[in-house]
Amino acid sequence: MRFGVTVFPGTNCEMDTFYAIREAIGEQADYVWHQDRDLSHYDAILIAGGFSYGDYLRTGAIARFAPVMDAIAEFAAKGGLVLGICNGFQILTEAGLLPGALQRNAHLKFRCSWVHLRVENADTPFTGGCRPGQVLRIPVNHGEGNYFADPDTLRELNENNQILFRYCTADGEVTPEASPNGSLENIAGIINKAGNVAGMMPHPERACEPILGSADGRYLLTSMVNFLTGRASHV
Amino acid sequence: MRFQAEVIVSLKKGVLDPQGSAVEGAIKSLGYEGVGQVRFGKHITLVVEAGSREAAEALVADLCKRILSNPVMETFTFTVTEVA
Amino acid sequence: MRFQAEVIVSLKKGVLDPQGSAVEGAIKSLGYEGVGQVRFGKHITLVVEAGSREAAEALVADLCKRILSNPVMETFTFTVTEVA
Amino acid sequence: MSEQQPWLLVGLKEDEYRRVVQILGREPNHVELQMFGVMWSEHCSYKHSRATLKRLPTKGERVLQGPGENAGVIKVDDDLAVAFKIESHNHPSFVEPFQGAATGVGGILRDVFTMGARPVALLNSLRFGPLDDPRQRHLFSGAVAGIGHYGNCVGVPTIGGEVYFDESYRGNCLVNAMCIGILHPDKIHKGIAAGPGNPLMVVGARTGRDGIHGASLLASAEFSEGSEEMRSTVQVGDPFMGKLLLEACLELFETDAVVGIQDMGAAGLISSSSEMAARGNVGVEIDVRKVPAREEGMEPWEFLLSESQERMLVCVKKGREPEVEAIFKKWGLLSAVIGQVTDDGMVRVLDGDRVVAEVPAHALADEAPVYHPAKAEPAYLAGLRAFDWSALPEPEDWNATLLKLLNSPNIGSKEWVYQQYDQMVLLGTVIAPGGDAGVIRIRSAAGPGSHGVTRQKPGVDLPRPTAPEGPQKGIAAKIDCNGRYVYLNPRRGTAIAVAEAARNCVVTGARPVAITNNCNFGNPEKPEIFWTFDEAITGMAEACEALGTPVTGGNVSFYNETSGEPIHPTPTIGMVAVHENLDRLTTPGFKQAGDVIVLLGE
Ligand SMILES: Nc1ncnc2c1ncn2[C@@H]1O[C@H](COP(=O)(O)OP(=O)(O)O)[C@@H](O)[C@H]1O
Repeated sequence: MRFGVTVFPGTNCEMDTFYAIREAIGEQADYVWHQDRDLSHYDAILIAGGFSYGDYLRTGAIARFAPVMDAIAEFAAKGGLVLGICNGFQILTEAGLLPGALQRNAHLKFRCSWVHLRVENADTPFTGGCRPGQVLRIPVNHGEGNYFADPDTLRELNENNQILFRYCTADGEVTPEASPNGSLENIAGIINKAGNVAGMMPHPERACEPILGSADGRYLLTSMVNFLTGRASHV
Repeated sequence: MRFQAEVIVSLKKGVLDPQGSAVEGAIKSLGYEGVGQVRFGKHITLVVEAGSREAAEALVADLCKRILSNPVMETFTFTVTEVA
Repeated sequence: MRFQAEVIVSLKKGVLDPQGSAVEGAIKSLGYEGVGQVRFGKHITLVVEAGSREAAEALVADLCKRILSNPVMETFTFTVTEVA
Repeated sequence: MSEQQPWLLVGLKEDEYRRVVQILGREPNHVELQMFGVMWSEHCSYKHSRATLKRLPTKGERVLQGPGENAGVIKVDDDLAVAFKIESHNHPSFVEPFQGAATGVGGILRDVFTMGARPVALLNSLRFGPLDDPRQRHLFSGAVAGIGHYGNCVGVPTIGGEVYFDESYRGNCLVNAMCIGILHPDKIHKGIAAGPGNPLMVVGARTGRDGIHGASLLASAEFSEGSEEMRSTVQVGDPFMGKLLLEACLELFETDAVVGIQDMGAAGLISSSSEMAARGNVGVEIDVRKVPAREEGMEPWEFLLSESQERMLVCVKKGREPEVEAIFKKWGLLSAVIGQVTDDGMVRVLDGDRVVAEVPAHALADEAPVYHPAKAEPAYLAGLRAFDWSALPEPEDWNATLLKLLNSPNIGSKEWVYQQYDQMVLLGTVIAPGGDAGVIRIRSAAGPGSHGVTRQKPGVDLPRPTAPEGPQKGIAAKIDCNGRYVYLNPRRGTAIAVAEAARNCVVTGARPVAITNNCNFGNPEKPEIFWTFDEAITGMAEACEALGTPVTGGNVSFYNETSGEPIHPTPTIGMVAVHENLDRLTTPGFKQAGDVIVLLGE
């Protein structure tokens, strides 16, 4: 299995994401430069976190014009798995590959801390290894993670089961206090209608080893691997 | 011809403005009365070269749509003025 | 009386605007030609209650100085319009 | 500028000016005078502190680079070294806390990565007046946001720090930032120019008029009044460009094209070029017209003194310029050849064809006067010693007193601060802020979360990762100083700061190996202030000798006073410790009911 990890100017979690794939789940990975257009080597693309283009204008607003984003749109259109983490999520919404937008945190401050996530849909390529309702402990690290969508979009997301994770308490309760950023309905991650493009604000790559505080992030990466292996074996 | 463009990008109605609310709160806590509905947007200035005013306006409109604003939550207005 | 105020806060001349430069670079790399001097400022709208236009203007000027702008790096301008 | 005495215009004293004339054998011209003004300023020349700082122990088995370079370097083992340094940005932060603190972090990051190291951790030390004052809250929240803005964007975790609030900092806050980087011990880069004919290149951001008429240069007659009004001297940090510069420089170091490199921070081009020339015992010739400018109509002296951020001066092997250009271009950055190394020991500045300045490099970099200011014990100390402790009443309600203490911002949780900092990026943080020292694990000299693989061909399988041989190593670090203790007893108070930093590191299981320090004091020309500084250095030297932690560098920030009121003397200690085996990492907090609790020490 081979993952492509994107690098835009200002990306700063690419080494971590690369490391998590290589060391924590033992799969292959490459860095994909923002000018690259060839994604033919990859089974899945991870859009790594950071501050692409310094977060200037709006988070993700400039990165979405990079050549690699055209390639990613094509890759996704063909059913390829794409996961945007943090800034990756922001880029995917700017690019229109995921609905909604990420606004500044309601408290206006950057927030780096551990949070709990409730798995809302365990029937996706990204969460197949989780139990529905399972609570994961994974850190967030962002200034603009406050998910926004208009009421119609929000309804659709709910109806189609497109909400992957909500911020919750350690017991799995979705309360306003459990949200680190004021996100609508505590949304922490979503998936597109087709079920192959996902975005999330928390950083699973930071939670792949007990020494770093949690290994729950592995659920996501191994779910992706299992899904891809399953699919490969069907071909 | 050179034009000075002034773009204003505002949050759509109905989109919460945390910064606006925070500043409104700060204003009130300083004892100012009768101040409300504080909302923050962006003010962007740029210089464009174009063959005519129409061309300049078309260019700026295009920039606003494609780059300077996000249609999910923002709207924009702009003016274009010729400069020497 | 109620007034709608529109405030524009801009960076002083000579203050580096990294955001402006980065956006200008992005615009250029998208193939737009003849676009330059991109600079970012804030556009703030608010509603104030005051006994007269003069009082409203004085209030807004005060808010601009004390809260809405950072005098070390920024300047401001504003307009005030009566609303029904 | 004719009315005033020339030296006053650039903040020199009359006899300093005479000395310049003596060195040159003539009167300096306007540009040369400006150059001496900044290079002989306290900030660049350490003229009041140099002699005293000599007392600090700077040698040790592990010291690969002591004071005098952009950062100190300590050896961990044959494959791993640690570069680290602390730097103050007190005055800029008092004027504009967000940008002041942000550019402080940017500067210390550059100091560390110019050494060839990848920055892997940041710490900071902050001091403000009491928080019931809105201005102090503005400074405090602005500085914290600014530190986060820069460090978070560049992607270096903040693993610790300290915050104190005290009356003495009301008119003069302190913002000190420390950075730790890792590198291979054989691949240290220095700020040196060598090899006549080798080109000098400016890389990174364009040069503007930022920060030029700060400090000693306010009195320049070059600006009309109107332009002064509208112009701000605040330096704005661009962490995005800082990140690109970092990656581009590290990529450049992977080639062997670099002879020497230095950050262009304070006093920009003039300090970097003259210091590089002086260290290499060579001369340099630079043409200011070749420096990429951000504004039109800049004067030669403005190019030389500009403090525009995110720039580096690099001395490159002749013929390798295209390689350097290609790397910076890839990262979207400018690079320009602005001159070359010469063999005559002079710093020669050209404006096109015209020579506008020509002075010996050593005169600028090394020959500033060294002062031995008068010392006198401050009168307040006698009063303090006479204080009768037994006259203090015992609290009536110990519980209430405890709650009151816990409620004090100096003792309460600092979570509000460090939640605004990325504490985890690079996947190294094994003890984050909230404990004692911060601890990061180190896997290789290329970064905690890396295998040394930066970029490889797409589609090529790598061997399965193998666990590194031997126990997993780590670096612990902490910043400490209790200014009140130093105020009460400068010598012991400073020794206590060293000991506290050491204890904080030791409790994680790490062995302290070296310190960097940031001496924040008032005006050294006052005998009382200089006495406290002198005593503090003695205390620091004693403690460092006792603990075997040499001083590999630091920073002196004098003149921290407002209207004659100095801050508490605050010699901040930044300590680095080596953890030999993270299987034995000890973390704070009680673990299990029934565990035995032991109190160690007196
Ligand atoms: N400015 C800061 N930046 C990052 N971490 C900080 C800062 N101030 C305090 N901390 C962290 O908060 C924790 C508690 O700090 P402090 O109360 O000063 O503890 P101590 O008294 O043990 O030094 C430490 O882990 C420290 O590193």
